[in-house]
Amino acid sequence: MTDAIQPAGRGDRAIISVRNLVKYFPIESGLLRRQVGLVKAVDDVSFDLNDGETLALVGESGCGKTTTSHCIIQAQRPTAGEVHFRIGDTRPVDLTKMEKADLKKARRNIRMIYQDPYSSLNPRMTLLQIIGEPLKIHGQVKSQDELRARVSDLLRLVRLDPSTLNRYPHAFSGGQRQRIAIARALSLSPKVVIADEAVSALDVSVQAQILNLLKELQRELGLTYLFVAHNLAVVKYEADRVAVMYAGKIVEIGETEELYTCPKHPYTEALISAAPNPDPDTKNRPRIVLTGDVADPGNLPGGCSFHPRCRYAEDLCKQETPPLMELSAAGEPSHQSACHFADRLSLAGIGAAELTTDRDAA
Amino acid sequence: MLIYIFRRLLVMIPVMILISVIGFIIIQAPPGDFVSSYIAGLEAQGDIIEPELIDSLRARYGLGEPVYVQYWKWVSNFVEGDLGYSMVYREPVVDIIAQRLPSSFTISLFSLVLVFAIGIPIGVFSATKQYSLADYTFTLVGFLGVATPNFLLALVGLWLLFVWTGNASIGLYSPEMQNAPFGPAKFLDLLSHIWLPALIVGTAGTAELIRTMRANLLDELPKQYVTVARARGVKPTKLLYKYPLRIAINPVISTVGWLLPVLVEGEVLVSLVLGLPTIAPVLLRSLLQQDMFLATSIIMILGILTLVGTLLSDILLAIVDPRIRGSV
Amino acid sequence: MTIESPRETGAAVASLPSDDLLLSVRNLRTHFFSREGVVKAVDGVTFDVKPGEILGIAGESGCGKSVTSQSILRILPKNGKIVDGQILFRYGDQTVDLAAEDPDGRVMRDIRGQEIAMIFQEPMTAFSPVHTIGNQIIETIRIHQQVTKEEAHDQAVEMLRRVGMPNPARNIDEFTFNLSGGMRQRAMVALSLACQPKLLIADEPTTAVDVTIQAQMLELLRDIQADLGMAIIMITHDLGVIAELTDRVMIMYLGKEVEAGTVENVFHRPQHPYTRGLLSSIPKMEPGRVEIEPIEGSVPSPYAMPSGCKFHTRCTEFMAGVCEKRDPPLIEVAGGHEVSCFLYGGREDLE
Amino acid sequence: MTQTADVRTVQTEAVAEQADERVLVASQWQLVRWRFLQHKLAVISLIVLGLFYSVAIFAEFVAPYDPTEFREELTLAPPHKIRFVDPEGNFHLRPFVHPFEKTLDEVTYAAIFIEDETVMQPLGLFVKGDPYKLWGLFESDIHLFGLQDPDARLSLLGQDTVGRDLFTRIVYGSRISLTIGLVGVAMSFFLGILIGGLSGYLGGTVDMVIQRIIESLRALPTLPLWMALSIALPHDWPVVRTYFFIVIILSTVGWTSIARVVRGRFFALREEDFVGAAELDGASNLRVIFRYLLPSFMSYIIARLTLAIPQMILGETALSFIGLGLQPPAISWGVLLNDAQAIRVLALSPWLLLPTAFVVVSILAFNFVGDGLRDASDPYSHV
Repeated sequence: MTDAIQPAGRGDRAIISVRNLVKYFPIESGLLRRQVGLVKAVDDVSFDLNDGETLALVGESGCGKTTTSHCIIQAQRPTAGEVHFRIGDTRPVDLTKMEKADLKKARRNIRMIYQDPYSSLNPRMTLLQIIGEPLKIHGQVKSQDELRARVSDLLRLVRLDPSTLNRYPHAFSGGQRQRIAIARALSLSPKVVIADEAVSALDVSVQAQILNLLKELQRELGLTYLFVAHNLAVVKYEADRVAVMYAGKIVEIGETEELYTCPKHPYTEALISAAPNPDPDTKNRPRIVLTGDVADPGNLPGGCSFHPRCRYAEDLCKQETPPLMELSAAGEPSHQSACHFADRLSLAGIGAAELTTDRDAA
Repeated sequence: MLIYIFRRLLVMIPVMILISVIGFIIIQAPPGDFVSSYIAGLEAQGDIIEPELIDSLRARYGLGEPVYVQYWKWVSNFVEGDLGYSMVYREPVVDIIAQRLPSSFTISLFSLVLVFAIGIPIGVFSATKQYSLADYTFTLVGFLGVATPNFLLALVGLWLLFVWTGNASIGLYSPEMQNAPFGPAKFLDLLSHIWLPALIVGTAGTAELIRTMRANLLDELPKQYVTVARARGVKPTKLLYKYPLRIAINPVISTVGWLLPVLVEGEVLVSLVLGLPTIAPVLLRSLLQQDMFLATSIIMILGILTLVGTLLSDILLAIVDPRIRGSV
Repeated sequence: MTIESPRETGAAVASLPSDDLLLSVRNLRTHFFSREGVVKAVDGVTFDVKPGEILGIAGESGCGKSVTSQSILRILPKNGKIVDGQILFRYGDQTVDLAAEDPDGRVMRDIRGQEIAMIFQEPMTAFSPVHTIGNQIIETIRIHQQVTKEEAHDQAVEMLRRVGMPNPARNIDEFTFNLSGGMRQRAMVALSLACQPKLLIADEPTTAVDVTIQAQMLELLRDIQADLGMAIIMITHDLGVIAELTDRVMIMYLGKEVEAGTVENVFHRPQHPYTRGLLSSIPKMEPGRVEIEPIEGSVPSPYAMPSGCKFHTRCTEFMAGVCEKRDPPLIEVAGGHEVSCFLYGGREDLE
Repeated sequence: MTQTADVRTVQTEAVAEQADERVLVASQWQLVRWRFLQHKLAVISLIVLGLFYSVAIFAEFVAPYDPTEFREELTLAPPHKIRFVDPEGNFHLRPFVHPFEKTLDEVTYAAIFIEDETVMQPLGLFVKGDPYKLWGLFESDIHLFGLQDPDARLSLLGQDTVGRDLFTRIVYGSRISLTIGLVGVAMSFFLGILIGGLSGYLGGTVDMVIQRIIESLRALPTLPLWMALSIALPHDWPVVRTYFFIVIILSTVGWTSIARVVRGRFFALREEDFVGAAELDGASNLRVIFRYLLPSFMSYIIARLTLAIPQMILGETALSFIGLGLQPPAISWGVLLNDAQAIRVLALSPWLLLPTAFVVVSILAFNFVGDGLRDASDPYSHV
């Protein structure tokens, strides 16, 4: 089915093209480690990451957004699928087929920032060592002096005082540590940065600092971000395009403003409705409260994985898995949804005054 | 649960095999084959050996055949209950072990009871009164207990006993009770004798238990479910024993199994020093005099005990802890 | 809120400043004593809760919001002490000063669970892992009510049904590790509501959960509150949750109240530079581009608290010679809307 | 996924703001040292151990006599009373002893040692005595202390059953007793890191096989195993060779627990983001192991090792005590205690139990140091 969307991201601008990405984890049990099931963490995911944009992967825990990002950078090897990476006009290369040495080179251009700034920095190394490590490994510096100069520049880039480069991470607060992690990610002048819940662990005031820093760096350095997050408001602020994931699949992908104001998948609608808004005026707005828990990727319901919680579900949803379909006309920015009734439902996004409460609206 | 026990039993098989291999290596370790040394031993004592006996021995243990055949023959015999013949005691090994093992067990069991009776309350007390004078005292005593080897404690104990009473024989029963049928009187007599060895054997274990219990409880006490229970109005005493103690004691329960062989082991040296009629002196003598069947059998039995103990403790743990019960 | 009740008045003669209050916390100071020094986690906090109202206490990590709730229930960690202040609570037809009670004494134990109950952040660890959830709910009921085991059991099942457990009769005999995240949350609410308390303290109950579960939780709290009519103190760092649920809000920073008032006042007309900074730090779920503006710097160390106004090190309105000199007083800027900032007065006697 | 806006932020910032530059640029080992120094008992124990090991190293110099030289007439002589006041009541700045006069009990024929108060034998530092070769290299006859009269015998801790100086023998015995633990642990350490590291790094089937083997080894009763293995050592082997085989025997059990710890830490650390980040940085396997993994658990491993040493010391003492370990003429604390088994001798000469005190003190000291190290080993645990 995904063939239909092949040119979806208006391909020519794509720096990373993910095609039919699959990552299954076996569930083993018993003494003989028989495989008794599969956790379908990522199940046939395709999308393009365009040069210079911020694409957000958003969803609840266990939806596969982090695994997807790990499979792109090959921190985990995907079970199937392709991840094409291309710089400028060069020929795209498939990261999933790469040997270790080539991957090492490719990873200079795709770097990662982690969620927990406490776990992601080696407490036993100074800033100089932490940030300088990639430079040394890739042979980018010739002398210790050059290293110091480069690290100082990087610290300045993330608005930290370069005189602190002999300090250890324990000398820094959570927000400052995240800046250090960003400096490390930028040390090799990458094209793409994957930010895996990079602001989730931070306090609100510090989170805002990091969000703005990431934006400034993107402008200054022309970076492309894959922004993995669960906070819809943060994503709304940071991303150009958003891909919503549920149970290992992308259920909706489109331009941020469009997706938030005119969602085309009931799950997106529910997420938007559930996100708490710091405005007491919206206190009494009608909300969609999903029943039950997020689908268990080790034991998915048949058909559309979302159907048990979906208020629009019909018999068809229990039987057939809906493909991701293009909804916008040619020439308009792409907006895709994986819902059988995407074009029929009128769903409420942000700013919607009324919420359809009638179950049979479809 | 049954499946769990079955699975655990299955896992024990390779371990058993390893133990038997080590046992066999021990038999093979001394120079020459054991029948020769056996014969040499008998001849030294002036016995005349019939060639038929030699041949039957050689055939029975497959001497001259490849090592794995010898091993197989020995293991088959062992499994069938034929533990061999003791040269030193001139008795079947089974009989010697049957005589001695019960007293070893008695001492170990008493130690076990003492270890728990002393260790758990003190550990709990220490944890609830953390950083108090009593806590420091018990911690220090605990350290001392762990640092002092049992046999040295036994030696010092024996010396003190001798200095105070002029008597250095301990035994498990008074001479007049030695052959009396077992009854309440004999049991009381046993109690009056066994406390010293049991205490000495249990010292290190008790000290260790105090430390574990204290640490476990200190780990549990700040956990949220305790705070929640407190926030529900649960009484302080119940707050201690219903929740954290119950959980802190789980790992301790699981140690019951392996504590037993450890105590048997500790009992070996203590019995040697105190001259108790347990399996220990037999083991030492058999080792020193290279009475290999006897020595190997004792080691094998201790090894199997350890395994059974571990199994028991795992089953116990699964019974007391629903989290483990759920996952097995 | 100008009533100053000195500590020595004690429990017996304490009385609530107003008849229509359920709880009145006056000038509460809770400090933590450790080898590294004293942490003034709560340093002079005053607020009231009326029966049936929902009060929000909000702030970033280290602001003392959780310590405030632990102080009310007297379940502070060992090294935490209430060094000053009163916690006046309407208990039957009398008023008790919870701050003066023995934390493990009869009165405190009777109040916990029965009068004031608490919901915690982590439902997984709120239940003992080796007891069924029913065991703990029934225990709570039987501590506070003279009922048989069977009656308590029926009450527990009823409460589980009320919080929306799918199969209460069976769920009651389950362990937490067998329940899904959403069900654990509900079980925990059932546990805290077992005795239908007059005051429910919810300490970050929605922090560790997914957004759809969070929505379920908020809806449950709203329903239960409408149903049982208890007062709720909602403690959270998420201003969105505050806006969705509460009537009034108190914003805290480094152990102090910086601003308090109705949610509408505080969110629409924030007065304190910290409140303003906080609100402008949050990305909004509104159509169109809405810029955010972070607060500069980071929260200072609790061991090296700034002098004067605790926020002056990060404040854009910092007035040298004023803000670092003295604690700003609480000033009422509108009906029930109070701010602790020199911008609104209180510096007359400062040179 | 969860928003762990937790107390760590507060605490770290506490460290950051309160401390001066010294703390901010303090490396792991400096932090470990500072935390260790706060543990008073551990520091005292470390000093005690330092003292013990210096004595062991300079045994020839510290011990006043030759450990094998016996004086029949002094068999089982008790310890001297070191005196400062002579029978006339005069105080002497230099301590002295009265020599023993041996008589026989007329009834039991037991030897009775009476101090001859007419003779005063002063003690001295750096006195001349039995000649020795320090470490087999430097010849000398100067001893740290002793009686100034080279022919007289100072009985500091009494004499043994054949009239050898017990203190001297304890000093010499410390060489074997204290080093056997170190060598054994070094060996366990090597095996443990190697096998545990392999198990943790390779995982999968290799890991499972190694884990089963370790479980089996741990299921074996330690002491009987040691006993059994040690009788396989021929009695006529030279001391050094026996020593090394005993070490190997003691290590058979020791390495398994180290291997488990290493493996456990390995797994835990591989989950840490900074290790994953290093791999994505392009760091080679070796670089990850040596720059990230090893430094991260080294301090912890060292703490564990310190706690393992006393087990080995105890093992040697126990084996030698029952006559299965080192044999005379080798001198170790266990061998010395072997002498103390006869209760009737012991009753009259309780000083023969004194090596016990040395065993207990050194084990206690190792335990305290290990405890202190363990507490200090992860200076980042509270952040």
